[in-house]
Amino acid sequence: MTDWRPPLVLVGAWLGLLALLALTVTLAYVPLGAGNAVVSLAIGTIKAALVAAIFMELRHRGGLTLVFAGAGLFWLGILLWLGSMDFLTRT
Amino acid sequence: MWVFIATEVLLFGGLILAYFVYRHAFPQGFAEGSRHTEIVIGTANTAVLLTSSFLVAWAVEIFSPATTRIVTWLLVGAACLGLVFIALKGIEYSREYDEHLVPGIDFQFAGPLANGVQLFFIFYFIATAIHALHMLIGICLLVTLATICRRAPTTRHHTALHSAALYWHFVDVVWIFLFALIYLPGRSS
Amino acid sequence: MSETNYLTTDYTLRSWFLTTDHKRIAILYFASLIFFFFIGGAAATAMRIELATPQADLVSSDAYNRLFTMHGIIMVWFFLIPSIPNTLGNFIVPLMIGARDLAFPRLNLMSWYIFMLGGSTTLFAIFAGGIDTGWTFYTPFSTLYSNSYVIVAAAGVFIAGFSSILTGLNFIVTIHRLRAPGLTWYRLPLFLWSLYATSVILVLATPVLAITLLLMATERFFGVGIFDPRIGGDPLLFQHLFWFYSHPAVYIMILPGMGVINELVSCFSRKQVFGYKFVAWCSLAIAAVGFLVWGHHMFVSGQSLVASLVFSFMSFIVAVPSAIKVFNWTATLHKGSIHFDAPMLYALAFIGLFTIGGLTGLFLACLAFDVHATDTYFVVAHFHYIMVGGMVTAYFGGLHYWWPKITGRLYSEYWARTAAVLIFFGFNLTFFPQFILGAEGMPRRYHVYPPEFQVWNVLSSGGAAILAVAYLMPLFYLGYSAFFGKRAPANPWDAPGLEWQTSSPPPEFNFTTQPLVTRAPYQYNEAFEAKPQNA
Amino acid sequence: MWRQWIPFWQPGLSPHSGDVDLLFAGLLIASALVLALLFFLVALFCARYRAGNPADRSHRVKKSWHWEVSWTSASFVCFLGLFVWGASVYFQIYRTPADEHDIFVVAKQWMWKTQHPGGQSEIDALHIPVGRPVRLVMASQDVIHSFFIPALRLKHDVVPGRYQALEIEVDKPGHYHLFCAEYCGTDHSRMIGEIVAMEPADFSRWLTEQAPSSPLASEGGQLFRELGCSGCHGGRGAIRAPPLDGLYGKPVPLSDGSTVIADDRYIRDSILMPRSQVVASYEPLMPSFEGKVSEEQLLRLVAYIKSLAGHSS
Repeated sequence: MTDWRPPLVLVGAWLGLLALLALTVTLAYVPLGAGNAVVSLAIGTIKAALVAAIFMELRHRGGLTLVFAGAGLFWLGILLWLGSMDFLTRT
Repeated sequence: MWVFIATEVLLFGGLILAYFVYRHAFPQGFAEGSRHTEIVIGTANTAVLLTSSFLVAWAVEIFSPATTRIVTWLLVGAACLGLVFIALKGIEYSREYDEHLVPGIDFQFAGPLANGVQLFFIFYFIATAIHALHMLIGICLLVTLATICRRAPTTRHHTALHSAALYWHFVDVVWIFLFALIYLPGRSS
Repeated sequence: MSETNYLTTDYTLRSWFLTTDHKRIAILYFASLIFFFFIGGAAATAMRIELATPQADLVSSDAYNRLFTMHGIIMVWFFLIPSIPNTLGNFIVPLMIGARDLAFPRLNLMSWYIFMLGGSTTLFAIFAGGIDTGWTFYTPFSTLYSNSYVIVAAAGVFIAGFSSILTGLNFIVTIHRLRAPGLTWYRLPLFLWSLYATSVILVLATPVLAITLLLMATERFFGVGIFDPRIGGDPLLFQHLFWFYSHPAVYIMILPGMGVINELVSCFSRKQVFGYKFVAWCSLAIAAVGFLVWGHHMFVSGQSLVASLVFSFMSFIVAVPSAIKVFNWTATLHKGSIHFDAPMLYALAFIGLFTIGGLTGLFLACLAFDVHATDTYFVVAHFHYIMVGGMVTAYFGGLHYWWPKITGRLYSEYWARTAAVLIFFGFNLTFFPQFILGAEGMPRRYHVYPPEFQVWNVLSSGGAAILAVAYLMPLFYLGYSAFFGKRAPANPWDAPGLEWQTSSPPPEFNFTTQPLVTRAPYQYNEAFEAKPQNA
Repeated sequence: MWRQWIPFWQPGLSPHSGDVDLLFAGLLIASALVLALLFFLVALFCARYRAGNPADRSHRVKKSWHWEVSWTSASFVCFLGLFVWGASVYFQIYRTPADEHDIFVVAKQWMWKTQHPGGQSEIDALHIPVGRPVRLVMASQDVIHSFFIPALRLKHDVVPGRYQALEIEVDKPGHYHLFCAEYCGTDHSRMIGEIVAMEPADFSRWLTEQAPSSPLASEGGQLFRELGCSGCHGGRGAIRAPPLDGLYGKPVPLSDGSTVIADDRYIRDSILMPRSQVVASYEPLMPSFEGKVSEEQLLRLVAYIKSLAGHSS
């Protein structure tokens, strides 16, 4: 009866996510100036990538799924980039 | 399903743009606002969601007619964790209400940073409320699937389970970012 | 005509309102859209009558503001956006790819109900007291100063947005999954490419509108200032979010129109579309680049000069694929064998009007001129040339082209041609003077105006009268033909598309045998001669 | 009579509007050429290749890519040229140098209130001298409005919550339309006014003929004392606040290490949101005056602080 046990990679991802969570909370209390925001978002991105790749099985998916997942992110990028461009370059 | 998720990404994208714009305009106000959130509950909730996601991924992985019982329990477990999340969220909201931090209903915040803090809390409430709504939908989906799986699992259900799982993970991913944006800024100063 | 088709399988009301047949759902949409079109049109008529004189004589300022808001909201969200995709697209897509139905038939029906729910909510807002914010809902006017049913109207649009998203989703999955054997991507008719591009925009842009309206309604309802300058909010952020949706929405409206024109030009020239692959990829290019240009609505709003520069540049870029399409249609005519049936007249009108609309778009993309022309009648004329001259003309063209397939009847060619010509002249008379008004500086959304603008306004109102009559004509002759017209053969235009391979009207599940595709699209037989049509 | 209906027959009346007119003419010519070519081709093809006409239809163009590439690149190059042209004029239009004759404009539903430095105020009208650039500082009290003078080909939105500077200059005396171009509610279409351009001599006469209200700056000075600003900024109180003499137009070091130029916007922001930009080596103690002063009072305060620019501290 081994077929109901979770695959190791899932357990690994789960533990990894919890570890990253602990890490990001700890780092938030370390004064890094502007670095704090960068660190917390970077860790957030890593966590999201882990969830997407392993829990959401994106790593096993074909090109088409990747294109659509990528499209969502790409357009999010456009929205954020062009949207914030105005506010960052106001005089 | 991924197309649908792309839609959802942009739904939250609009909010996140608003967040960045105002954080850029009111860096201190946002840091101050963030310091008034309940990081303990936030962190606990993140852990709860991650675990719940893990259970769902597990259920998807081992889905087969032989494992219906365990799959059902995993889904029920995940849904329960979802409820825990909502409950904790409720406690958090009520505490913020006690502290007069709910814009539009009861917001009192003295001090020079009041504007930034108010904008922060507007963002906080809208984002978390929309997220909680997604959670509720997700919980319903999981419970429905758990009931179906218990009765007669077929391959069609596997697809359905797969889609529901994707949705659940996506809600998790959104939370990961909201957590970083809401609870973490301003902790170090 | 003994075999049953989708119209004759069942006559009960229930069989219509609970149908999952894409063809019947298309008819449901069609009926609702006619309704919305004439409501929006009535508002436009009232406005044009009012504007015939510089003073306020017909309606009060408040009523006028409610009229143009109602015109905008109804026409944009409840006519233009769903027009071609949800009626012609819904009907034709499965036929064109040789499928029994869309990928999610029940979702399709649900979209219609959601759409109607959104529509009724908005209509309620309009008839309960109206909305006076303009269709753009600009803050802080909409959130803090307007005393009208803003939240209800926004809710209606919000709900209709879900319908758009679901329809887009349905089309994307259908085009990916349900193509007939042998129907590769480069064998797809160009209408499908453009609908695919449209669906991508629908899916990716609409959620941003949803969240924007939600933020706006929250601010209005709770009185919290998300965009309120008094607590440091920025009204321009609303504009950014709003136009992130609403500019791509323009391409949602025009891309399907371009798709229809490909079919028409090709069919009535008996020739392949020139540069098929270029045209196909241009649709996707427009969809993609269309997302990068929204800031050109804000050149005078006080956004940063750098942002204006980038958005202006992108706006010129997005004009390139549109220009390519126009050139390709013209080149398709070259050495064709051109038939001037009613759909072709609409297509030619489209090419002319769309080109004028597109060229004046360049005027507005040009930063320095936009400073003068934005928010004047120049803009009004420009987007009506695209939306009405382009999109509505294409819609009428497509409707005439597929009418025999949809109803199984032939319409009166004589009346159809008359209407097409009348629409063309009425349209130009209505909107061309508005370019001049705008260039002279008459601002839009003006209820009363200085007397020196009157001449052009009178011309425009006169044209609108012609246009109104011309738009009513199809209602009669098409309506007549649907019941008393001559029976249409399966393929009245002698066209090679899959939708013409089945009977007119098609049977309930479209094809009796699974079609197999072995050729590129648009392989016309040149020897086609105009069929006798004197119904 | 007929001539006045021809669009742009009367040229724009400011130095920049000439450039805009030229640009418009350029655009018109380019579009007319494209349109003529296109209509000619469509008409030609329609006539020659109409069904049944025995024209030569052999040797159809099959290979399309070099046609595609050539018209793609041709339109791209044209567009690029238009873009550069339009952008360069745009930057000139919105160039707003400081140190000019400042006039304050307050937009509200549904009127334009303008105020000259000498205190002369007008409603729905603005008198300016010809041949001299005038800098407008515009603010809105409620919703977004847009300041539009068609004769100058000039327009800018007035967004509440911030100042918008705009430079105008008229070459010829006369009366010109002023419109609100951004929809602002019920009487949007009646929010119109008149720009009266006068010879400088007439203008100074007009200024003196106006009701002798006190100059903006002195009213601002009075407000400055009434609101208690002088308590801290006057230099004599117990609380230390940055002195304002000679401040205007100078760079100010901030506590976060950056510097800003003390312009209208900075002064306004400092009154409304004092702690967002704190001057280096001062405590963030000043309370916000958000909601306590109206736009018109603010303008007076700004004018007062500007008037201190000449004093050296």
